[in-house]
Order: sequence, then structure tokens, then C-alpha cells
Amino acid sequence: MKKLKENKKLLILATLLGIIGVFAIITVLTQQGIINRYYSGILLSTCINIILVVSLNLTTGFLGQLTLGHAGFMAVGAYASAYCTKVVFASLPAIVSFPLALLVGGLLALVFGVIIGVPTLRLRGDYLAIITLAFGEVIRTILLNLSFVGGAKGYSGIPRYSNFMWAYFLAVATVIIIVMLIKSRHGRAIISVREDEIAAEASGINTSYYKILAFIFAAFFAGVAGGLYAHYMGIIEPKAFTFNKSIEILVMVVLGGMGNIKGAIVSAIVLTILPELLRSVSSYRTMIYALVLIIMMLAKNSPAFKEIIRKIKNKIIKKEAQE
Amino acid sequence: SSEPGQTAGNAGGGTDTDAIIIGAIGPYEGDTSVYGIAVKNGIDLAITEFNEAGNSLLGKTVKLVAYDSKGDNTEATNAYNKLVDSDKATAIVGAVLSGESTAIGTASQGVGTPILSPSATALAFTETGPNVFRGCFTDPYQAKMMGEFAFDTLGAKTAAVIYDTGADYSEGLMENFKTAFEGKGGQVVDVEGYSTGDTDFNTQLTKIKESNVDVLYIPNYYKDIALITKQARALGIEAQFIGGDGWDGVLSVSDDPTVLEGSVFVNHYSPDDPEIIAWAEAYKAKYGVDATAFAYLGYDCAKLMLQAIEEAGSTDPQAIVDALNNISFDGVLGHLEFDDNGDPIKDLAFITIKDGKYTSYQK
Amino acid sequence: MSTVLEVKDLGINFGGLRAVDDFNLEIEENQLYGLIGPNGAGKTTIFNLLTGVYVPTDGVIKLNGVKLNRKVPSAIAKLGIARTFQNIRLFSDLSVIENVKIGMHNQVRYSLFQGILRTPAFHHDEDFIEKESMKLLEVFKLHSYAHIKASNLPYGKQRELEIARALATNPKLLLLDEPAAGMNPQETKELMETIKHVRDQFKISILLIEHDMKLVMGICEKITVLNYGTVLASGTPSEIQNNKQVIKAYLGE
Amino acid sequence: MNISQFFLQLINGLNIGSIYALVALGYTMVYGIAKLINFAHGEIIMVGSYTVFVCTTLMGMPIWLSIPVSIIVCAGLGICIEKVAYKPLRNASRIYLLITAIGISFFLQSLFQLIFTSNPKSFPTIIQLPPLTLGSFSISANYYLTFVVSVILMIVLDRFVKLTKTGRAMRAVSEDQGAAQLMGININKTISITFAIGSALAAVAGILYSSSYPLINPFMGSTLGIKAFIAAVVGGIGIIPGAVLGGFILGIIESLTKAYISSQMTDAIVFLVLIVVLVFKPAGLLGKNRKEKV
Amino acid sequence: MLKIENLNVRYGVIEAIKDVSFEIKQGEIVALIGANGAGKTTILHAISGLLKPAGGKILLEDKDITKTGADKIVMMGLAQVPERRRVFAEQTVEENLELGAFTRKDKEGIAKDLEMIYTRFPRLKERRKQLAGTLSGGEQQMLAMGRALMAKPKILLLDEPSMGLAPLLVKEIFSIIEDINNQGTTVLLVEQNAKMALGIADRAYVLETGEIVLTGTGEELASSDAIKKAYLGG
Ligand SMILES: Nc1ncnc2c1ncn2[C@@H]1O[C@H](COP(=O)(O)OP(=O)(O)OP(=O)(O)O)[C@@H](O)[C@H]1O
Ligand SMILES: Nc1ncnc2c1ncn2[C@@H]1O[C@H](COP(=O)(O)OP(=O)(O)OP(=O)(O)O)[C@@H](O)[C@H]1O
Ligand SMILES: [Mg+2]
Ligand SMILES: [Mg+2]
Repeated sequence: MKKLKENKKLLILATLLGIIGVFAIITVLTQQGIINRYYSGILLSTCINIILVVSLNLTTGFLGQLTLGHAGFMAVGAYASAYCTKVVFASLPAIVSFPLALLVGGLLALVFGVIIGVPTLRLRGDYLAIITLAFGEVIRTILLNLSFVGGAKGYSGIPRYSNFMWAYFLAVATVIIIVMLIKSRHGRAIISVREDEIAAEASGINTSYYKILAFIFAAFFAGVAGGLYAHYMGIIEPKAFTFNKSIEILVMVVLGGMGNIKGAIVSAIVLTILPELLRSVSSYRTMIYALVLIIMMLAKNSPAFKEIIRKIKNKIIKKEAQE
Repeated sequence: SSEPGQTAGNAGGGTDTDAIIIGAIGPYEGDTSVYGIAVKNGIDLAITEFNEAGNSLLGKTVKLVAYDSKGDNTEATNAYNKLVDSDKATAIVGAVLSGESTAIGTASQGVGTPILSPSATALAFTETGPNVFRGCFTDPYQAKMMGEFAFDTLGAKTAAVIYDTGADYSEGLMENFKTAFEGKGGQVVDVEGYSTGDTDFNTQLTKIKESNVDVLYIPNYYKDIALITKQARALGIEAQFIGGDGWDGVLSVSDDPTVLEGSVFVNHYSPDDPEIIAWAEAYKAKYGVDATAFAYLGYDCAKLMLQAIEEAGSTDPQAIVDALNNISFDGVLGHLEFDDNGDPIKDLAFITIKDGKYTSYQK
Repeated sequence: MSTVLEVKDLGINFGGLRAVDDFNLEIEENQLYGLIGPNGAGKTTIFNLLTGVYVPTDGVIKLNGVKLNRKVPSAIAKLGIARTFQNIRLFSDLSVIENVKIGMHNQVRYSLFQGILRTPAFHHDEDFIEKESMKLLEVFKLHSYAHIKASNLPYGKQRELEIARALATNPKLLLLDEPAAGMNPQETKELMETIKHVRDQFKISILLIEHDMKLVMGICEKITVLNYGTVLASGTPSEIQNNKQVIKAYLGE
Repeated sequence: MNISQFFLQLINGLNIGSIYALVALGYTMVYGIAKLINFAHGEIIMVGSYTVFVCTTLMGMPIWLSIPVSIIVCAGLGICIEKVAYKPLRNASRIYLLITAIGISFFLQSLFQLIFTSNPKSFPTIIQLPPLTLGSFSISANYYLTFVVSVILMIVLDRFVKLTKTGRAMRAVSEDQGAAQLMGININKTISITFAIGSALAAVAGILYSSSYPLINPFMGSTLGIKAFIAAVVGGIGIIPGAVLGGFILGIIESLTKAYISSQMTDAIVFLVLIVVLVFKPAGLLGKNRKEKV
Repeated sequence: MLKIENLNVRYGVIEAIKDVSFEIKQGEIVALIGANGAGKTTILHAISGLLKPAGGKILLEDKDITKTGADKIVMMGLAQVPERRRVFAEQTVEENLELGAFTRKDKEGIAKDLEMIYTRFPRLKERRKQLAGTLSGGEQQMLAMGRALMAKPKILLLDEPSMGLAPLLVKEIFSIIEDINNQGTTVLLVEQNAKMALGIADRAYVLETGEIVLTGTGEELASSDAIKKAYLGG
């Protein structure tokens, strides 16, 4: 028992070192010019996507509710935080105004999370999916008609405060917070809603509370991701937050495995980089992306494919045993 | 053929010290790819011609590297970074849509890459930096011209507008037309919106019909225009149709050109010009599709950029930007210079559709 | 001895069907109570009414004097009624021990932020949950299955896991809906012992529905027979076994 | 308010609503049986329209022939997609299927863009019937035909699913494939038939849609698909009359919102109305909100 | 009638059934008993084609059905009352019963059998138009039984058909089993109520963790001490 605890402590230490180590390496490589603006831009986008995917995983993977409007929360966060740095906190120095703006963006998204969460408590499955889809579109349409943030022309001239450091540490924070949440009694409660709502209720779990909780956490982080995005691009347009964007995030969640944080991170990385790798086959990019999706889904779920994976695993274990 | 993506030496993408790299960015996939590919073809034609004529730029050949943006700002930014950092592009002719162009303009802050967009019309684009230029006229400019023209020349007193609420271009034209037309003393009686991708406009047109206006301003691209004009005439709307440069190409998709008779729109060139006609034929021969304003603009902007580099005498970004600021360029679309904002000073043509053909408007 | 559960004139309609009518019941502390009756008599429906799954059309339900009508299931569970389901409802993708841990949700109090920040309260409470869950599994000899996916347990074991999960909520009253269904007589016999043991160890009252007369007559101290939604008879096992009406409607010769 | 104008707008709403209804029928059909939100449905509509375009404009086939060809092509495509992309996932969680469906949808869009470019093509005139005149209103043939076809198809499909043996097999398969097999139902065949019907419906929808709005492009299916999907859900997804009702209602709300509230904010208002509808009728207008018996 | 040779079934890595062989002759009632998780349901699923065996052979009337689809096997005259009933919850009682007769074409025969089932289970007749999902557990069990009977099978597999039934109805179920057996239906019966099962079975097999450990006539097994101790609670 004691040994187990010590192991745990070691693990935590190793994780922390790993997190800082990765950051240090990337920073050094960037200063050396080995990671140029192109690569660091991709890294930044990857971090933003990790936040989006891990947060969506909370509602779709752990809570088990299909949501098709994650981009809506992202939009709220993006616009709110951009408005903050451009107008509200314009006089403050970046080091204060930016985190403050991100927080405001996240919180406003959170408020929307409640607004969408409460009425949907009674809804299940595909009906919920539709409501969230509709909600995302409502946000987008409203933004199109808000002239003080540019309407369809987009909101431009946003200070470019986002950099890799911000994105990296916010992504790390998001992952840690969500993992900690999931591995607590509150996380178990969220998962129990996915598994069987009636049994969860009978076990004394207030499912309404936990549904909303999951929604607002997801919304908050999506809002923060939106803020990072806005301050990276310098211009945001409503058309960046369509249903297709929500789908893109959902695809990453599913590919990584529902309710699987590690998988989510890996798939966010892979699916952010994949389109860049495919630049040389430019007009076939979408088609290849589509095929990859289909093949991955088939591979993940076809028994034949799983059998092969198991055999490979067994071989590795045997080898290790021999050594 | 117009195989998108596979352009003059696009394949490798690595650095090539023997060539000057011109970067292009635009949507080559997705529903806006019509515009992106047309622009890219235009650029491609310019560079191919340049190389085939045995010309050299600062002693080197010119090579086009074009990357797809799918119309997405993040993709465009990535493409920009790759062009500048990995491909060592000297200048960029792009992007195509206003949003993505503004995004790369923003990304170029601190880098200073000369950027010339053939088609980004939103005002915000050239505001992103002194290194950012455009070859097309801005939304406010062309809408203002049309607003005044409608009142002065067409004699319209009342107008209605139907625009795509999701498109920056469409929204920009709507706002500025309204200001200009009303500034002249006309009355914009009804402004109707619709969503991107809509195909049914009957409800809005029914309302517009009630208002019985002299002209109906339709500031959008030809896909929507073909449907709107047809539905409008079917409902019995008799107003004259007017529009912006997005109209160019409408005849190629209309299944019933009679509904377009007498419409007037703004364009970058006049269709009767023999040089234009010759160019269009060459273009069609090479790419198999009809030339649109996007293709002309792509072609001219590429040539303009080459001229600027030549005049700068070096690949230094600031030198090229200075050259652009002082340029005096003559292309298929006529003469062009830049103002202090990086916006073009150039002529604009009023085109009308007569007997199923584009012709220069004559009173 | 005091009354734990008091049900007065309970009734519910499903469309035109009066599934439960004028139902009365009193269960005392530590009592093992049986509810039997023909198929479709309304037994499961009564469980659903007691646990808030259905809202009664009329009548009153009181647990230790607290009125339960219109309370949501989770609130009722917190007040002390736990149940199993006739059609087993486990968290089937989770491990056996996770199932029990979810049952223990309200046994500890650490907050959301304590959980995220991993404060000492979190560690203390989680250690407690871990230990208690394991103990509960041991009661049902499920501890060796602790890390197996619940859905891969054989049917009978799943029933026992459901009971363990229900007990994890620390109830005052435990409702068991046909706990012996799908068990063979030997297993049923063992289950009877377990149920008695649970009652004694956890000092709770148990109300159970069962069609296995050996079990019902063997362990229940009092029995109510339901027929067409109303009480046909109430009494000790021997009274019930000899009741003519019950024999005719339910037991057979 | 001008009454005749109001009726005109109502008719406008019904016109577009009929299209939604027709597309929603296909959605609901597949959803009702396979429990799959077939995101590729909109793309099958697109394929149906292009098939007619290729047959008539490019190959010079007579129009009456191109219609059945298009229906057959789509039905076949539907079966193929099911066999290749959905069938291997039959025992997997539904969300994987959803992603595959999205993959198929992207694939078809991009394939057709490669073949035909994203430049719109003009669709041949198919329907040459006179418009219908009702007093001072005149309704074009495309519109009333779409309306009539959607209502007829609704009735036929509803009867088919409820009364025929295949229909009953479909409903059984939709609930429990294992148990359905134990009844002697061939689930592969049943699901193939479902997809064939759903896709044939998509072809019909595509043809009628493209006749009313005669410009086709590879992306035409996506907006239409989402709108129709929403219509199907509002009516009660999986319920055949619900799809048509949902379609009509969506169309009418859209039209009246554009006409009397704001044509700029239409989508926001329409979607808000839908949210409200679903909050009060969580299983859609015709769906019964049955609590699971425990 | 039905012959199983060296059947192996696995769930991923778990070997649920190991080399099981047995046989059922035309007109017999054969009982299969065993503890929880012994693999009874697994064997039934393998026979009816819902699970594909990892090895071995299954012969139905001398035809190899090891690789045949479940629906084809039903066509050949096999029906099953599945574990956990698996009624079609969104359909009415009557629609469920009609689905049971899916493979049949004789309209009159179907109508007659429907009446027969309604007489056997008056409760089902009372609830003809009720959705099966809202039936009580026992009512659903009756429905599952009735639905299988509607197929008029040559061989019937029963997976714990008395589960959740009131004592009176348990008797009814067993009397039905004997009746249809007398009319020529072969029966493979899985039951926890081993006493009653052995009472009507011609022969029985005892399954333990995926293997057959004992076999004999119903009477022999019912009086065996080992069986009494392990399964009859004696
Ligand atoms: N939601 C419902 N709608 C209609 N009828 C229902 C509903 N729920 C239950 N019933 C009916 O109410 C009656 C009582 O059902 P209940 O499940 O309580 O029976 P039970 O006594 O538990 O029977 P069993 O011993 O078979 O489990 C049954 O006849 C059932 O068909
Ligand atoms: N889907 C599955 N995945 C993994 N293991 C399974 C699965 N289904 C059953 N098993 C395992 O296979 C073995 C046999 O199970 P089976 O359901 O056939 O037993 P049974 O004899 O019918 O038991 P019961 O009397 O409880 O119904 C058990 O150990 C069970 O845990
Ligand atoms: Mg019951
Ligand atoms: Mg079993």
C-alpha cells in the first residue's frame, strides 16, 4: 500500500517534469530557429484543439450526451475576450488584460452553457444533439448581426497576444483539471449519467446537477480556447464557428475514443497536423481526410483489426518477459 | 487542364535558390473554391507566360507555390507561415477571401512580407499593415459608385437590396450602397437578408415586390444571383437588377438569361475590349473554363508583383513594398496605382447584359 | 420498534389502467418484509412509486416520518431508500468496483474544488470509499471480480452486484426486486443467507419482491400479497401460505 | 397586415417546407430503422441531381429516362455505402457510425468537386406542367408537385412500414437486431432495403429540389440536409408523418419569420423556436415522450 | 435432430465453452443445467446463430449450420425464448406475437395459434394493444414464450422460461412445454428451476464452467446426490 502511494508520487513528479521538459525543449528549439513560425503556429493550433477536444470529451465522452454545438461556446469566448482586450481592458497592459479577457470569455461561455444546459435536461440523445446544433447556429446568426463586432465582415484588429506558452500551459491546465474532475466522485457521477441515468438517480446522484456541471465545464474551456484563437488570428468571423467546426472537434473526440483523455490529446495532435502533411496533395486533402476517418472508424471497431492489435501486444509482452 | 493544386512547379515546395518564389493562398477546396481556383489559374498563367517568354527576374526564374486554405483563417495562416518560413517565398499574391486575407495580413505583422490580394475587398484587409495591398476595388468604393450611378445615370429613386447575411462581401456592399444611394437623395425602401447556402428567396422577394422599387441591388456572387433574378421575375418583380463585381460569370450558370436582360453591374474590365477578349480566349484554351474577374485579377496582380520585384531590384521585403507604393502598372484590366492605404486607384466599368451578352453600359 | 416506512392509500393510473389502488404498508426497523403477487399485480410499480420513478396519483409515502411524495429519485435515495431493478441496471461499461463506488457518492462530502485540487479531504474520502467498496464486495464474494467489466459478470453475479451498489448508498430501507431470479436453488439458498446477513450487519429494513416461495417464506417476517393492484392479504408466512384466496390467486395447490 | 400577402408567404413557406419534408422523409426512414443520423443523406441528394444532369445535359438521355436512372443510382449508392461503411460497425457504438457518415459525406462532396468542380451547373428543366392558379395566386408546377409528392410518399411509406411484412421486419430490426434474427428476419437484407428506400427518396428529393432551384453544386446537400434533419427531429425522428409535418412547419416558420420579423435573423429565430418546441415536446411534435419502464 | 460436436465459443480471450458435445433426438426434451456463468446461454446463442463458434460443429437435422445466419436457422424450424426476454418494447403485444410468426405463411394456422396463446395466457389477451415495453416482467416473459410458440418450431430452445413468473404460471409454462413436446416439438431447456426441469426432461446435461460434467436421464440426475447438493439446494 505504501509502495503504491510512493509510486503515485513518483508518477506525479514525472508528469510534472515531462510537462515542463516538453515546454523547455520546444522553447529552446524555437529560439534556435529549428521550430519556425510555421511549426510553432501548428503547435499553437494543436494546443487550442486539445482544449476543445478534451472539453468536448467531458460532455460527449463522459457525460454521454452528443453535443453538436461546441463551436458556439468557442465563438462566445472568442468574441467576448476579443471585445475585452480591444475595448474594455484596452488600457491595461497585455499581461493583465489578456488573462482577464480569457477568463471573461470562458465565463460568458459558461453562462451560455447554463442557458443551454437547463432546458435540455429533459432531452436525450439525438434530440439533445439537435438542440445543441441549433444553439450553435443561433449564436452564429446573432454574431452575424452584431455590427459592433463587425457582423459578417468579422472582428479584426484583435491584439495578437496568444503565443505558444499561453496555449501550452492552458492546454495542460485544462487537461489536468478535467482529469482530476473525472477521477473524483463528481467525475464518477458524470460517468454514471452516461451509463444509466435511472440507476444513477437510484444511487442518489442528482443527474440534473451533474449534467449542467459537465456542460458548464465544457463550455468554459471552449470559451477559453475561443479566446486563444481570437488572439492568435487577429480576426474572427462568425463563419469560423459553424456546425462544421463543431463536427471537426467531435471527430477528434470520437477518434481519440469517447471518454479517453489520452486518446483525445493524441487525436487532436494527429488531426491538426494531418491536413498540413497533406498540403502537397492539395486538391485531394478533404478526400484523404474523409477516407482516414472512415478507415479509422472501421479499424477501431472491427473485430479482425482488434485481433491483430492483440497479437502484436502479446508478442511485445512475450519479448519483454524473455528479456 | 485546370488541375487545381498542381501548378507551375508546386510539387516540391522546398527552397529553390535558382527561383524566386511567389506564394499564393486561397480556397482550392470547398464551396468557395471556384474563386480560389480562378485566381490561382490567373496567377499561374502570368508566371508561366513570364518564364516561357524566357524572362528572368533578378536573374532567376519565377516559381509559384500555391497552398489551399479551404477558406479557413487558421489554414490560411498556416499556409502563410509555411510559405514564408519553409518555402522562403519572396512575396504573396493572395489570399482570395477577405477574412483569410485579413488573417494573413495580421500574421505578416512584424515580418513585412509583401502581400497583394487580387480579391480581398473588405476595408480591414489593407489596414493590417503597410506591406499589404489589394488589386481589386474595396467594397465601399464599388458600392458607392453603383449607388451614385443608380441614382444619377439610371435615374432610380427607390431601391431594395437582398444580400447574404453570412458573407462579408455581400454585407459590405449592402451597407455602402445604402449610404451612397441615400446620400444622393434616393430611398432604400427594403433591405432583405438571407443565409449562406439558401436557394429559396421567394419570401424576401414577395416583400420586395410589395415595395415596388425602381432598382433591386443584388450584391453577391453569381450562384445566388442566377436564382434570385429568376425567382424575382417569376414573382413579377419589374425592377431593374443591379449589382457588384460578383456578377461576373452569371451568364455561364443561368439557365434562363432573359431574366438578366438589362441588368447593370460594376466590373473591373469592359467586355468589348479586344485585349480582354483575346486574353479570355487564351485563358479558356489553357484551363478549360470561362475567365471571370477573379482570373483577370489574379493574372494582373501576379504581373504587378513581378514588376514590383523587378523595380525593387532585390528580394528585400521593404524594397518591394516601396516599389509597390510607387508602382505604375498597366495590365489587361488597365492602369493601376496604389493609394496610401494600399488600395488601388483604377477605373471601374459598368456592364450591362444585352441580348444575353455582357456589354459596356451606354446610356 | 419504530416504523421506517409508512404507505397510506397509495394509487397510480396508467392511462385507463389502475395499476395500484388503495395500497397500505408499514415496515418496521430491521424488518424483512415480502411483497408477492401474480405477474402484473403492481409490485414493481410500487417500488417505482416508493423511489420516485413514478409520481403517485394519490396517497402518502413517509420514510421515518418524512413525506416522499413528489421528491425526485436521487433525493429519495439520499433520504435512505435504495433499490435493485427487476431488469438489472448496472453501469455496464464500468468495473465492478466502480459500480459500488458510484453508489457511495453521497457517503463522502468533498467538494468539486477539493476534488480538482486533490486536497487532503479528497484523499481521505477516496481512501474511505475504496476500503468500504471492497468490504461490500467481500460481503457478496465479488471482490475477486472487482476490476472486471460489470457487463461481463454472469447474470446471477450481476444481481448481487446490484445489491452491493444499493447498499453502498447506506440506506435505511432496501428494496429488492426479484433478487433470486435467474439463480438456481442452491444459489438462492446462499442468497437467503446473504440477505439475512445484510439485514443484520447493516441494521436495515428490507422489502423484497420474489416469486420463489422458498425464499419468501424462508426469510420474510411479514408478507403482503398484491392482486390487481390491491392488497389481497397481509400476515406472517404461515398465515399467507394457508390463506385460501392467496392459494387460489397465486400459489396454486 | 395584408391578408393576401400573408397567404402568399404561407404558400412560400409550404413550398420550401415541402422540400424539407421530402428530404426529412429519407432521414427519418434511415434513422427510424438503423438509428443512424445519416449525415451523408444530403450528399446522396446531390448525387441524384448530378446523375440527372449527366444523363440529360452531358449524355443527351431523355428526361423521363434520367429520373429512374437517378433513383436507381442513388438506391445502389445507398446500399453500397451501407455495405462498405456502416455494416462493419453494426455492433459498435452509434457515434462511430455518425462519424463514418460524416466521412462519407465529405468524401462524396470532394469527389464530386474533383469531377465537376465547385462551379455550379444549371439543372435541366424537367417539369413542364402549367402553374396552378388559385384566385389571384399562382403556384408553379415545381412547387405543387413537390408538395403532392411529399404527401403521397409519406402515406405510402407509413403504410409500408406499418402494414407490410418487410415494414414489420424493419421495425423489429430497429429495436433489437438479435431478437429480430430470432424471428427469422434477415437483418442484412432488411437494412439494405431501408437504405435503398432512403436513398431513392433522396434522389426524388434531389430532382424536385433541383427543378425548383436549378443550380447544382457539390455542396448543395449540406445545408439542405441539416435543415431537413432538424425538420425530422421536430416532427419526431423516426416517425414518418412527423418528418413531413416537421418539414412543413419549418418551412412556414422560416417564411413567416422572414416576412414579418427579420430576414437577417431568421435562422436564429427559427432555431430558437425549435429549441422551445423541443423543450416542451422533448420527443418531437408527434413523438410520445415515453418514460422507460423500469 | 440437433447434434453439437466439440463446440468452442469465446468472448475475446475468454473461453466460455470448451469442447462441448451433445445431442438431442427428435421429440426429446433435453435439459441443460448449470450454475451462473456456466455457459448455458452461450451454447444456446451458438446454436441459434447469434454467436459464431470458434470451433466445432453444429448439425440441425444433419445439416451443418455452424456458419449459417441466425435468420436462416429460424427458417429451418428453430425458435428460441431468449434470456432477458428481449421483447420488442415499442410494439404492441399482438405485434410481437405476429413477429413470432414471421417465417410462417399459413394465415389460418397463425390465427389459430394466436388464439391458443391467448387462452394459455389470458393476461396477454387482456393487454393485446399495450406496448410490450410497459408490461410487467412476468408478462413480458409470457410474451417471449408466446412469441416463440407462434413460430411453430420443430425445435424450441428455452432459456430460463420460468424466470420471474408466479408459481401458478411456472406450472403453466411447464405444462405448455410438455404439451408442445407431445405434439412433436423437440425441446432444449435451460432452467434454474432444476427440479422441475429434470422432472419433465428425457435427458439432461450438467454444465460447469463451459464443460459438460455429467449426463443422464432426468430421473437419474434428479436423484443424484451431487446434483442435489449443487443445484437443488438440498
Ligand atoms: N407505463 C405503463 N403503462 C401501462 N401499463 C403499465 C405501465 N407500467 C406498468 N403497467 C402495467 O401495470 C401492471 C403492474 O406492473 P408491475 O410491473 O408493477 O407488475 P409486477 O407486479 O411487478 O409483475 P411481475 O411480477 O410480472 O414483475 C402490469 O399489468 C403492467 O402491464
Ligand atoms: N459478452 C460477453 N463478453 C465477455 N464475457 C461474456 C460475455 N457474455 C458472457 N460472458 C461470460 O461467459 C461465461 C458464460 O456466460 P453465460 O451467459 O453463457 O452463462 P449462463 O450459464 O447462461 O449463466 P446464467 O445462469 O447467469 O444465465 C460467463 O463467465 C460470462 O461472464
Ligand atoms: Mg415486477
Ligand atoms: Mg444465461
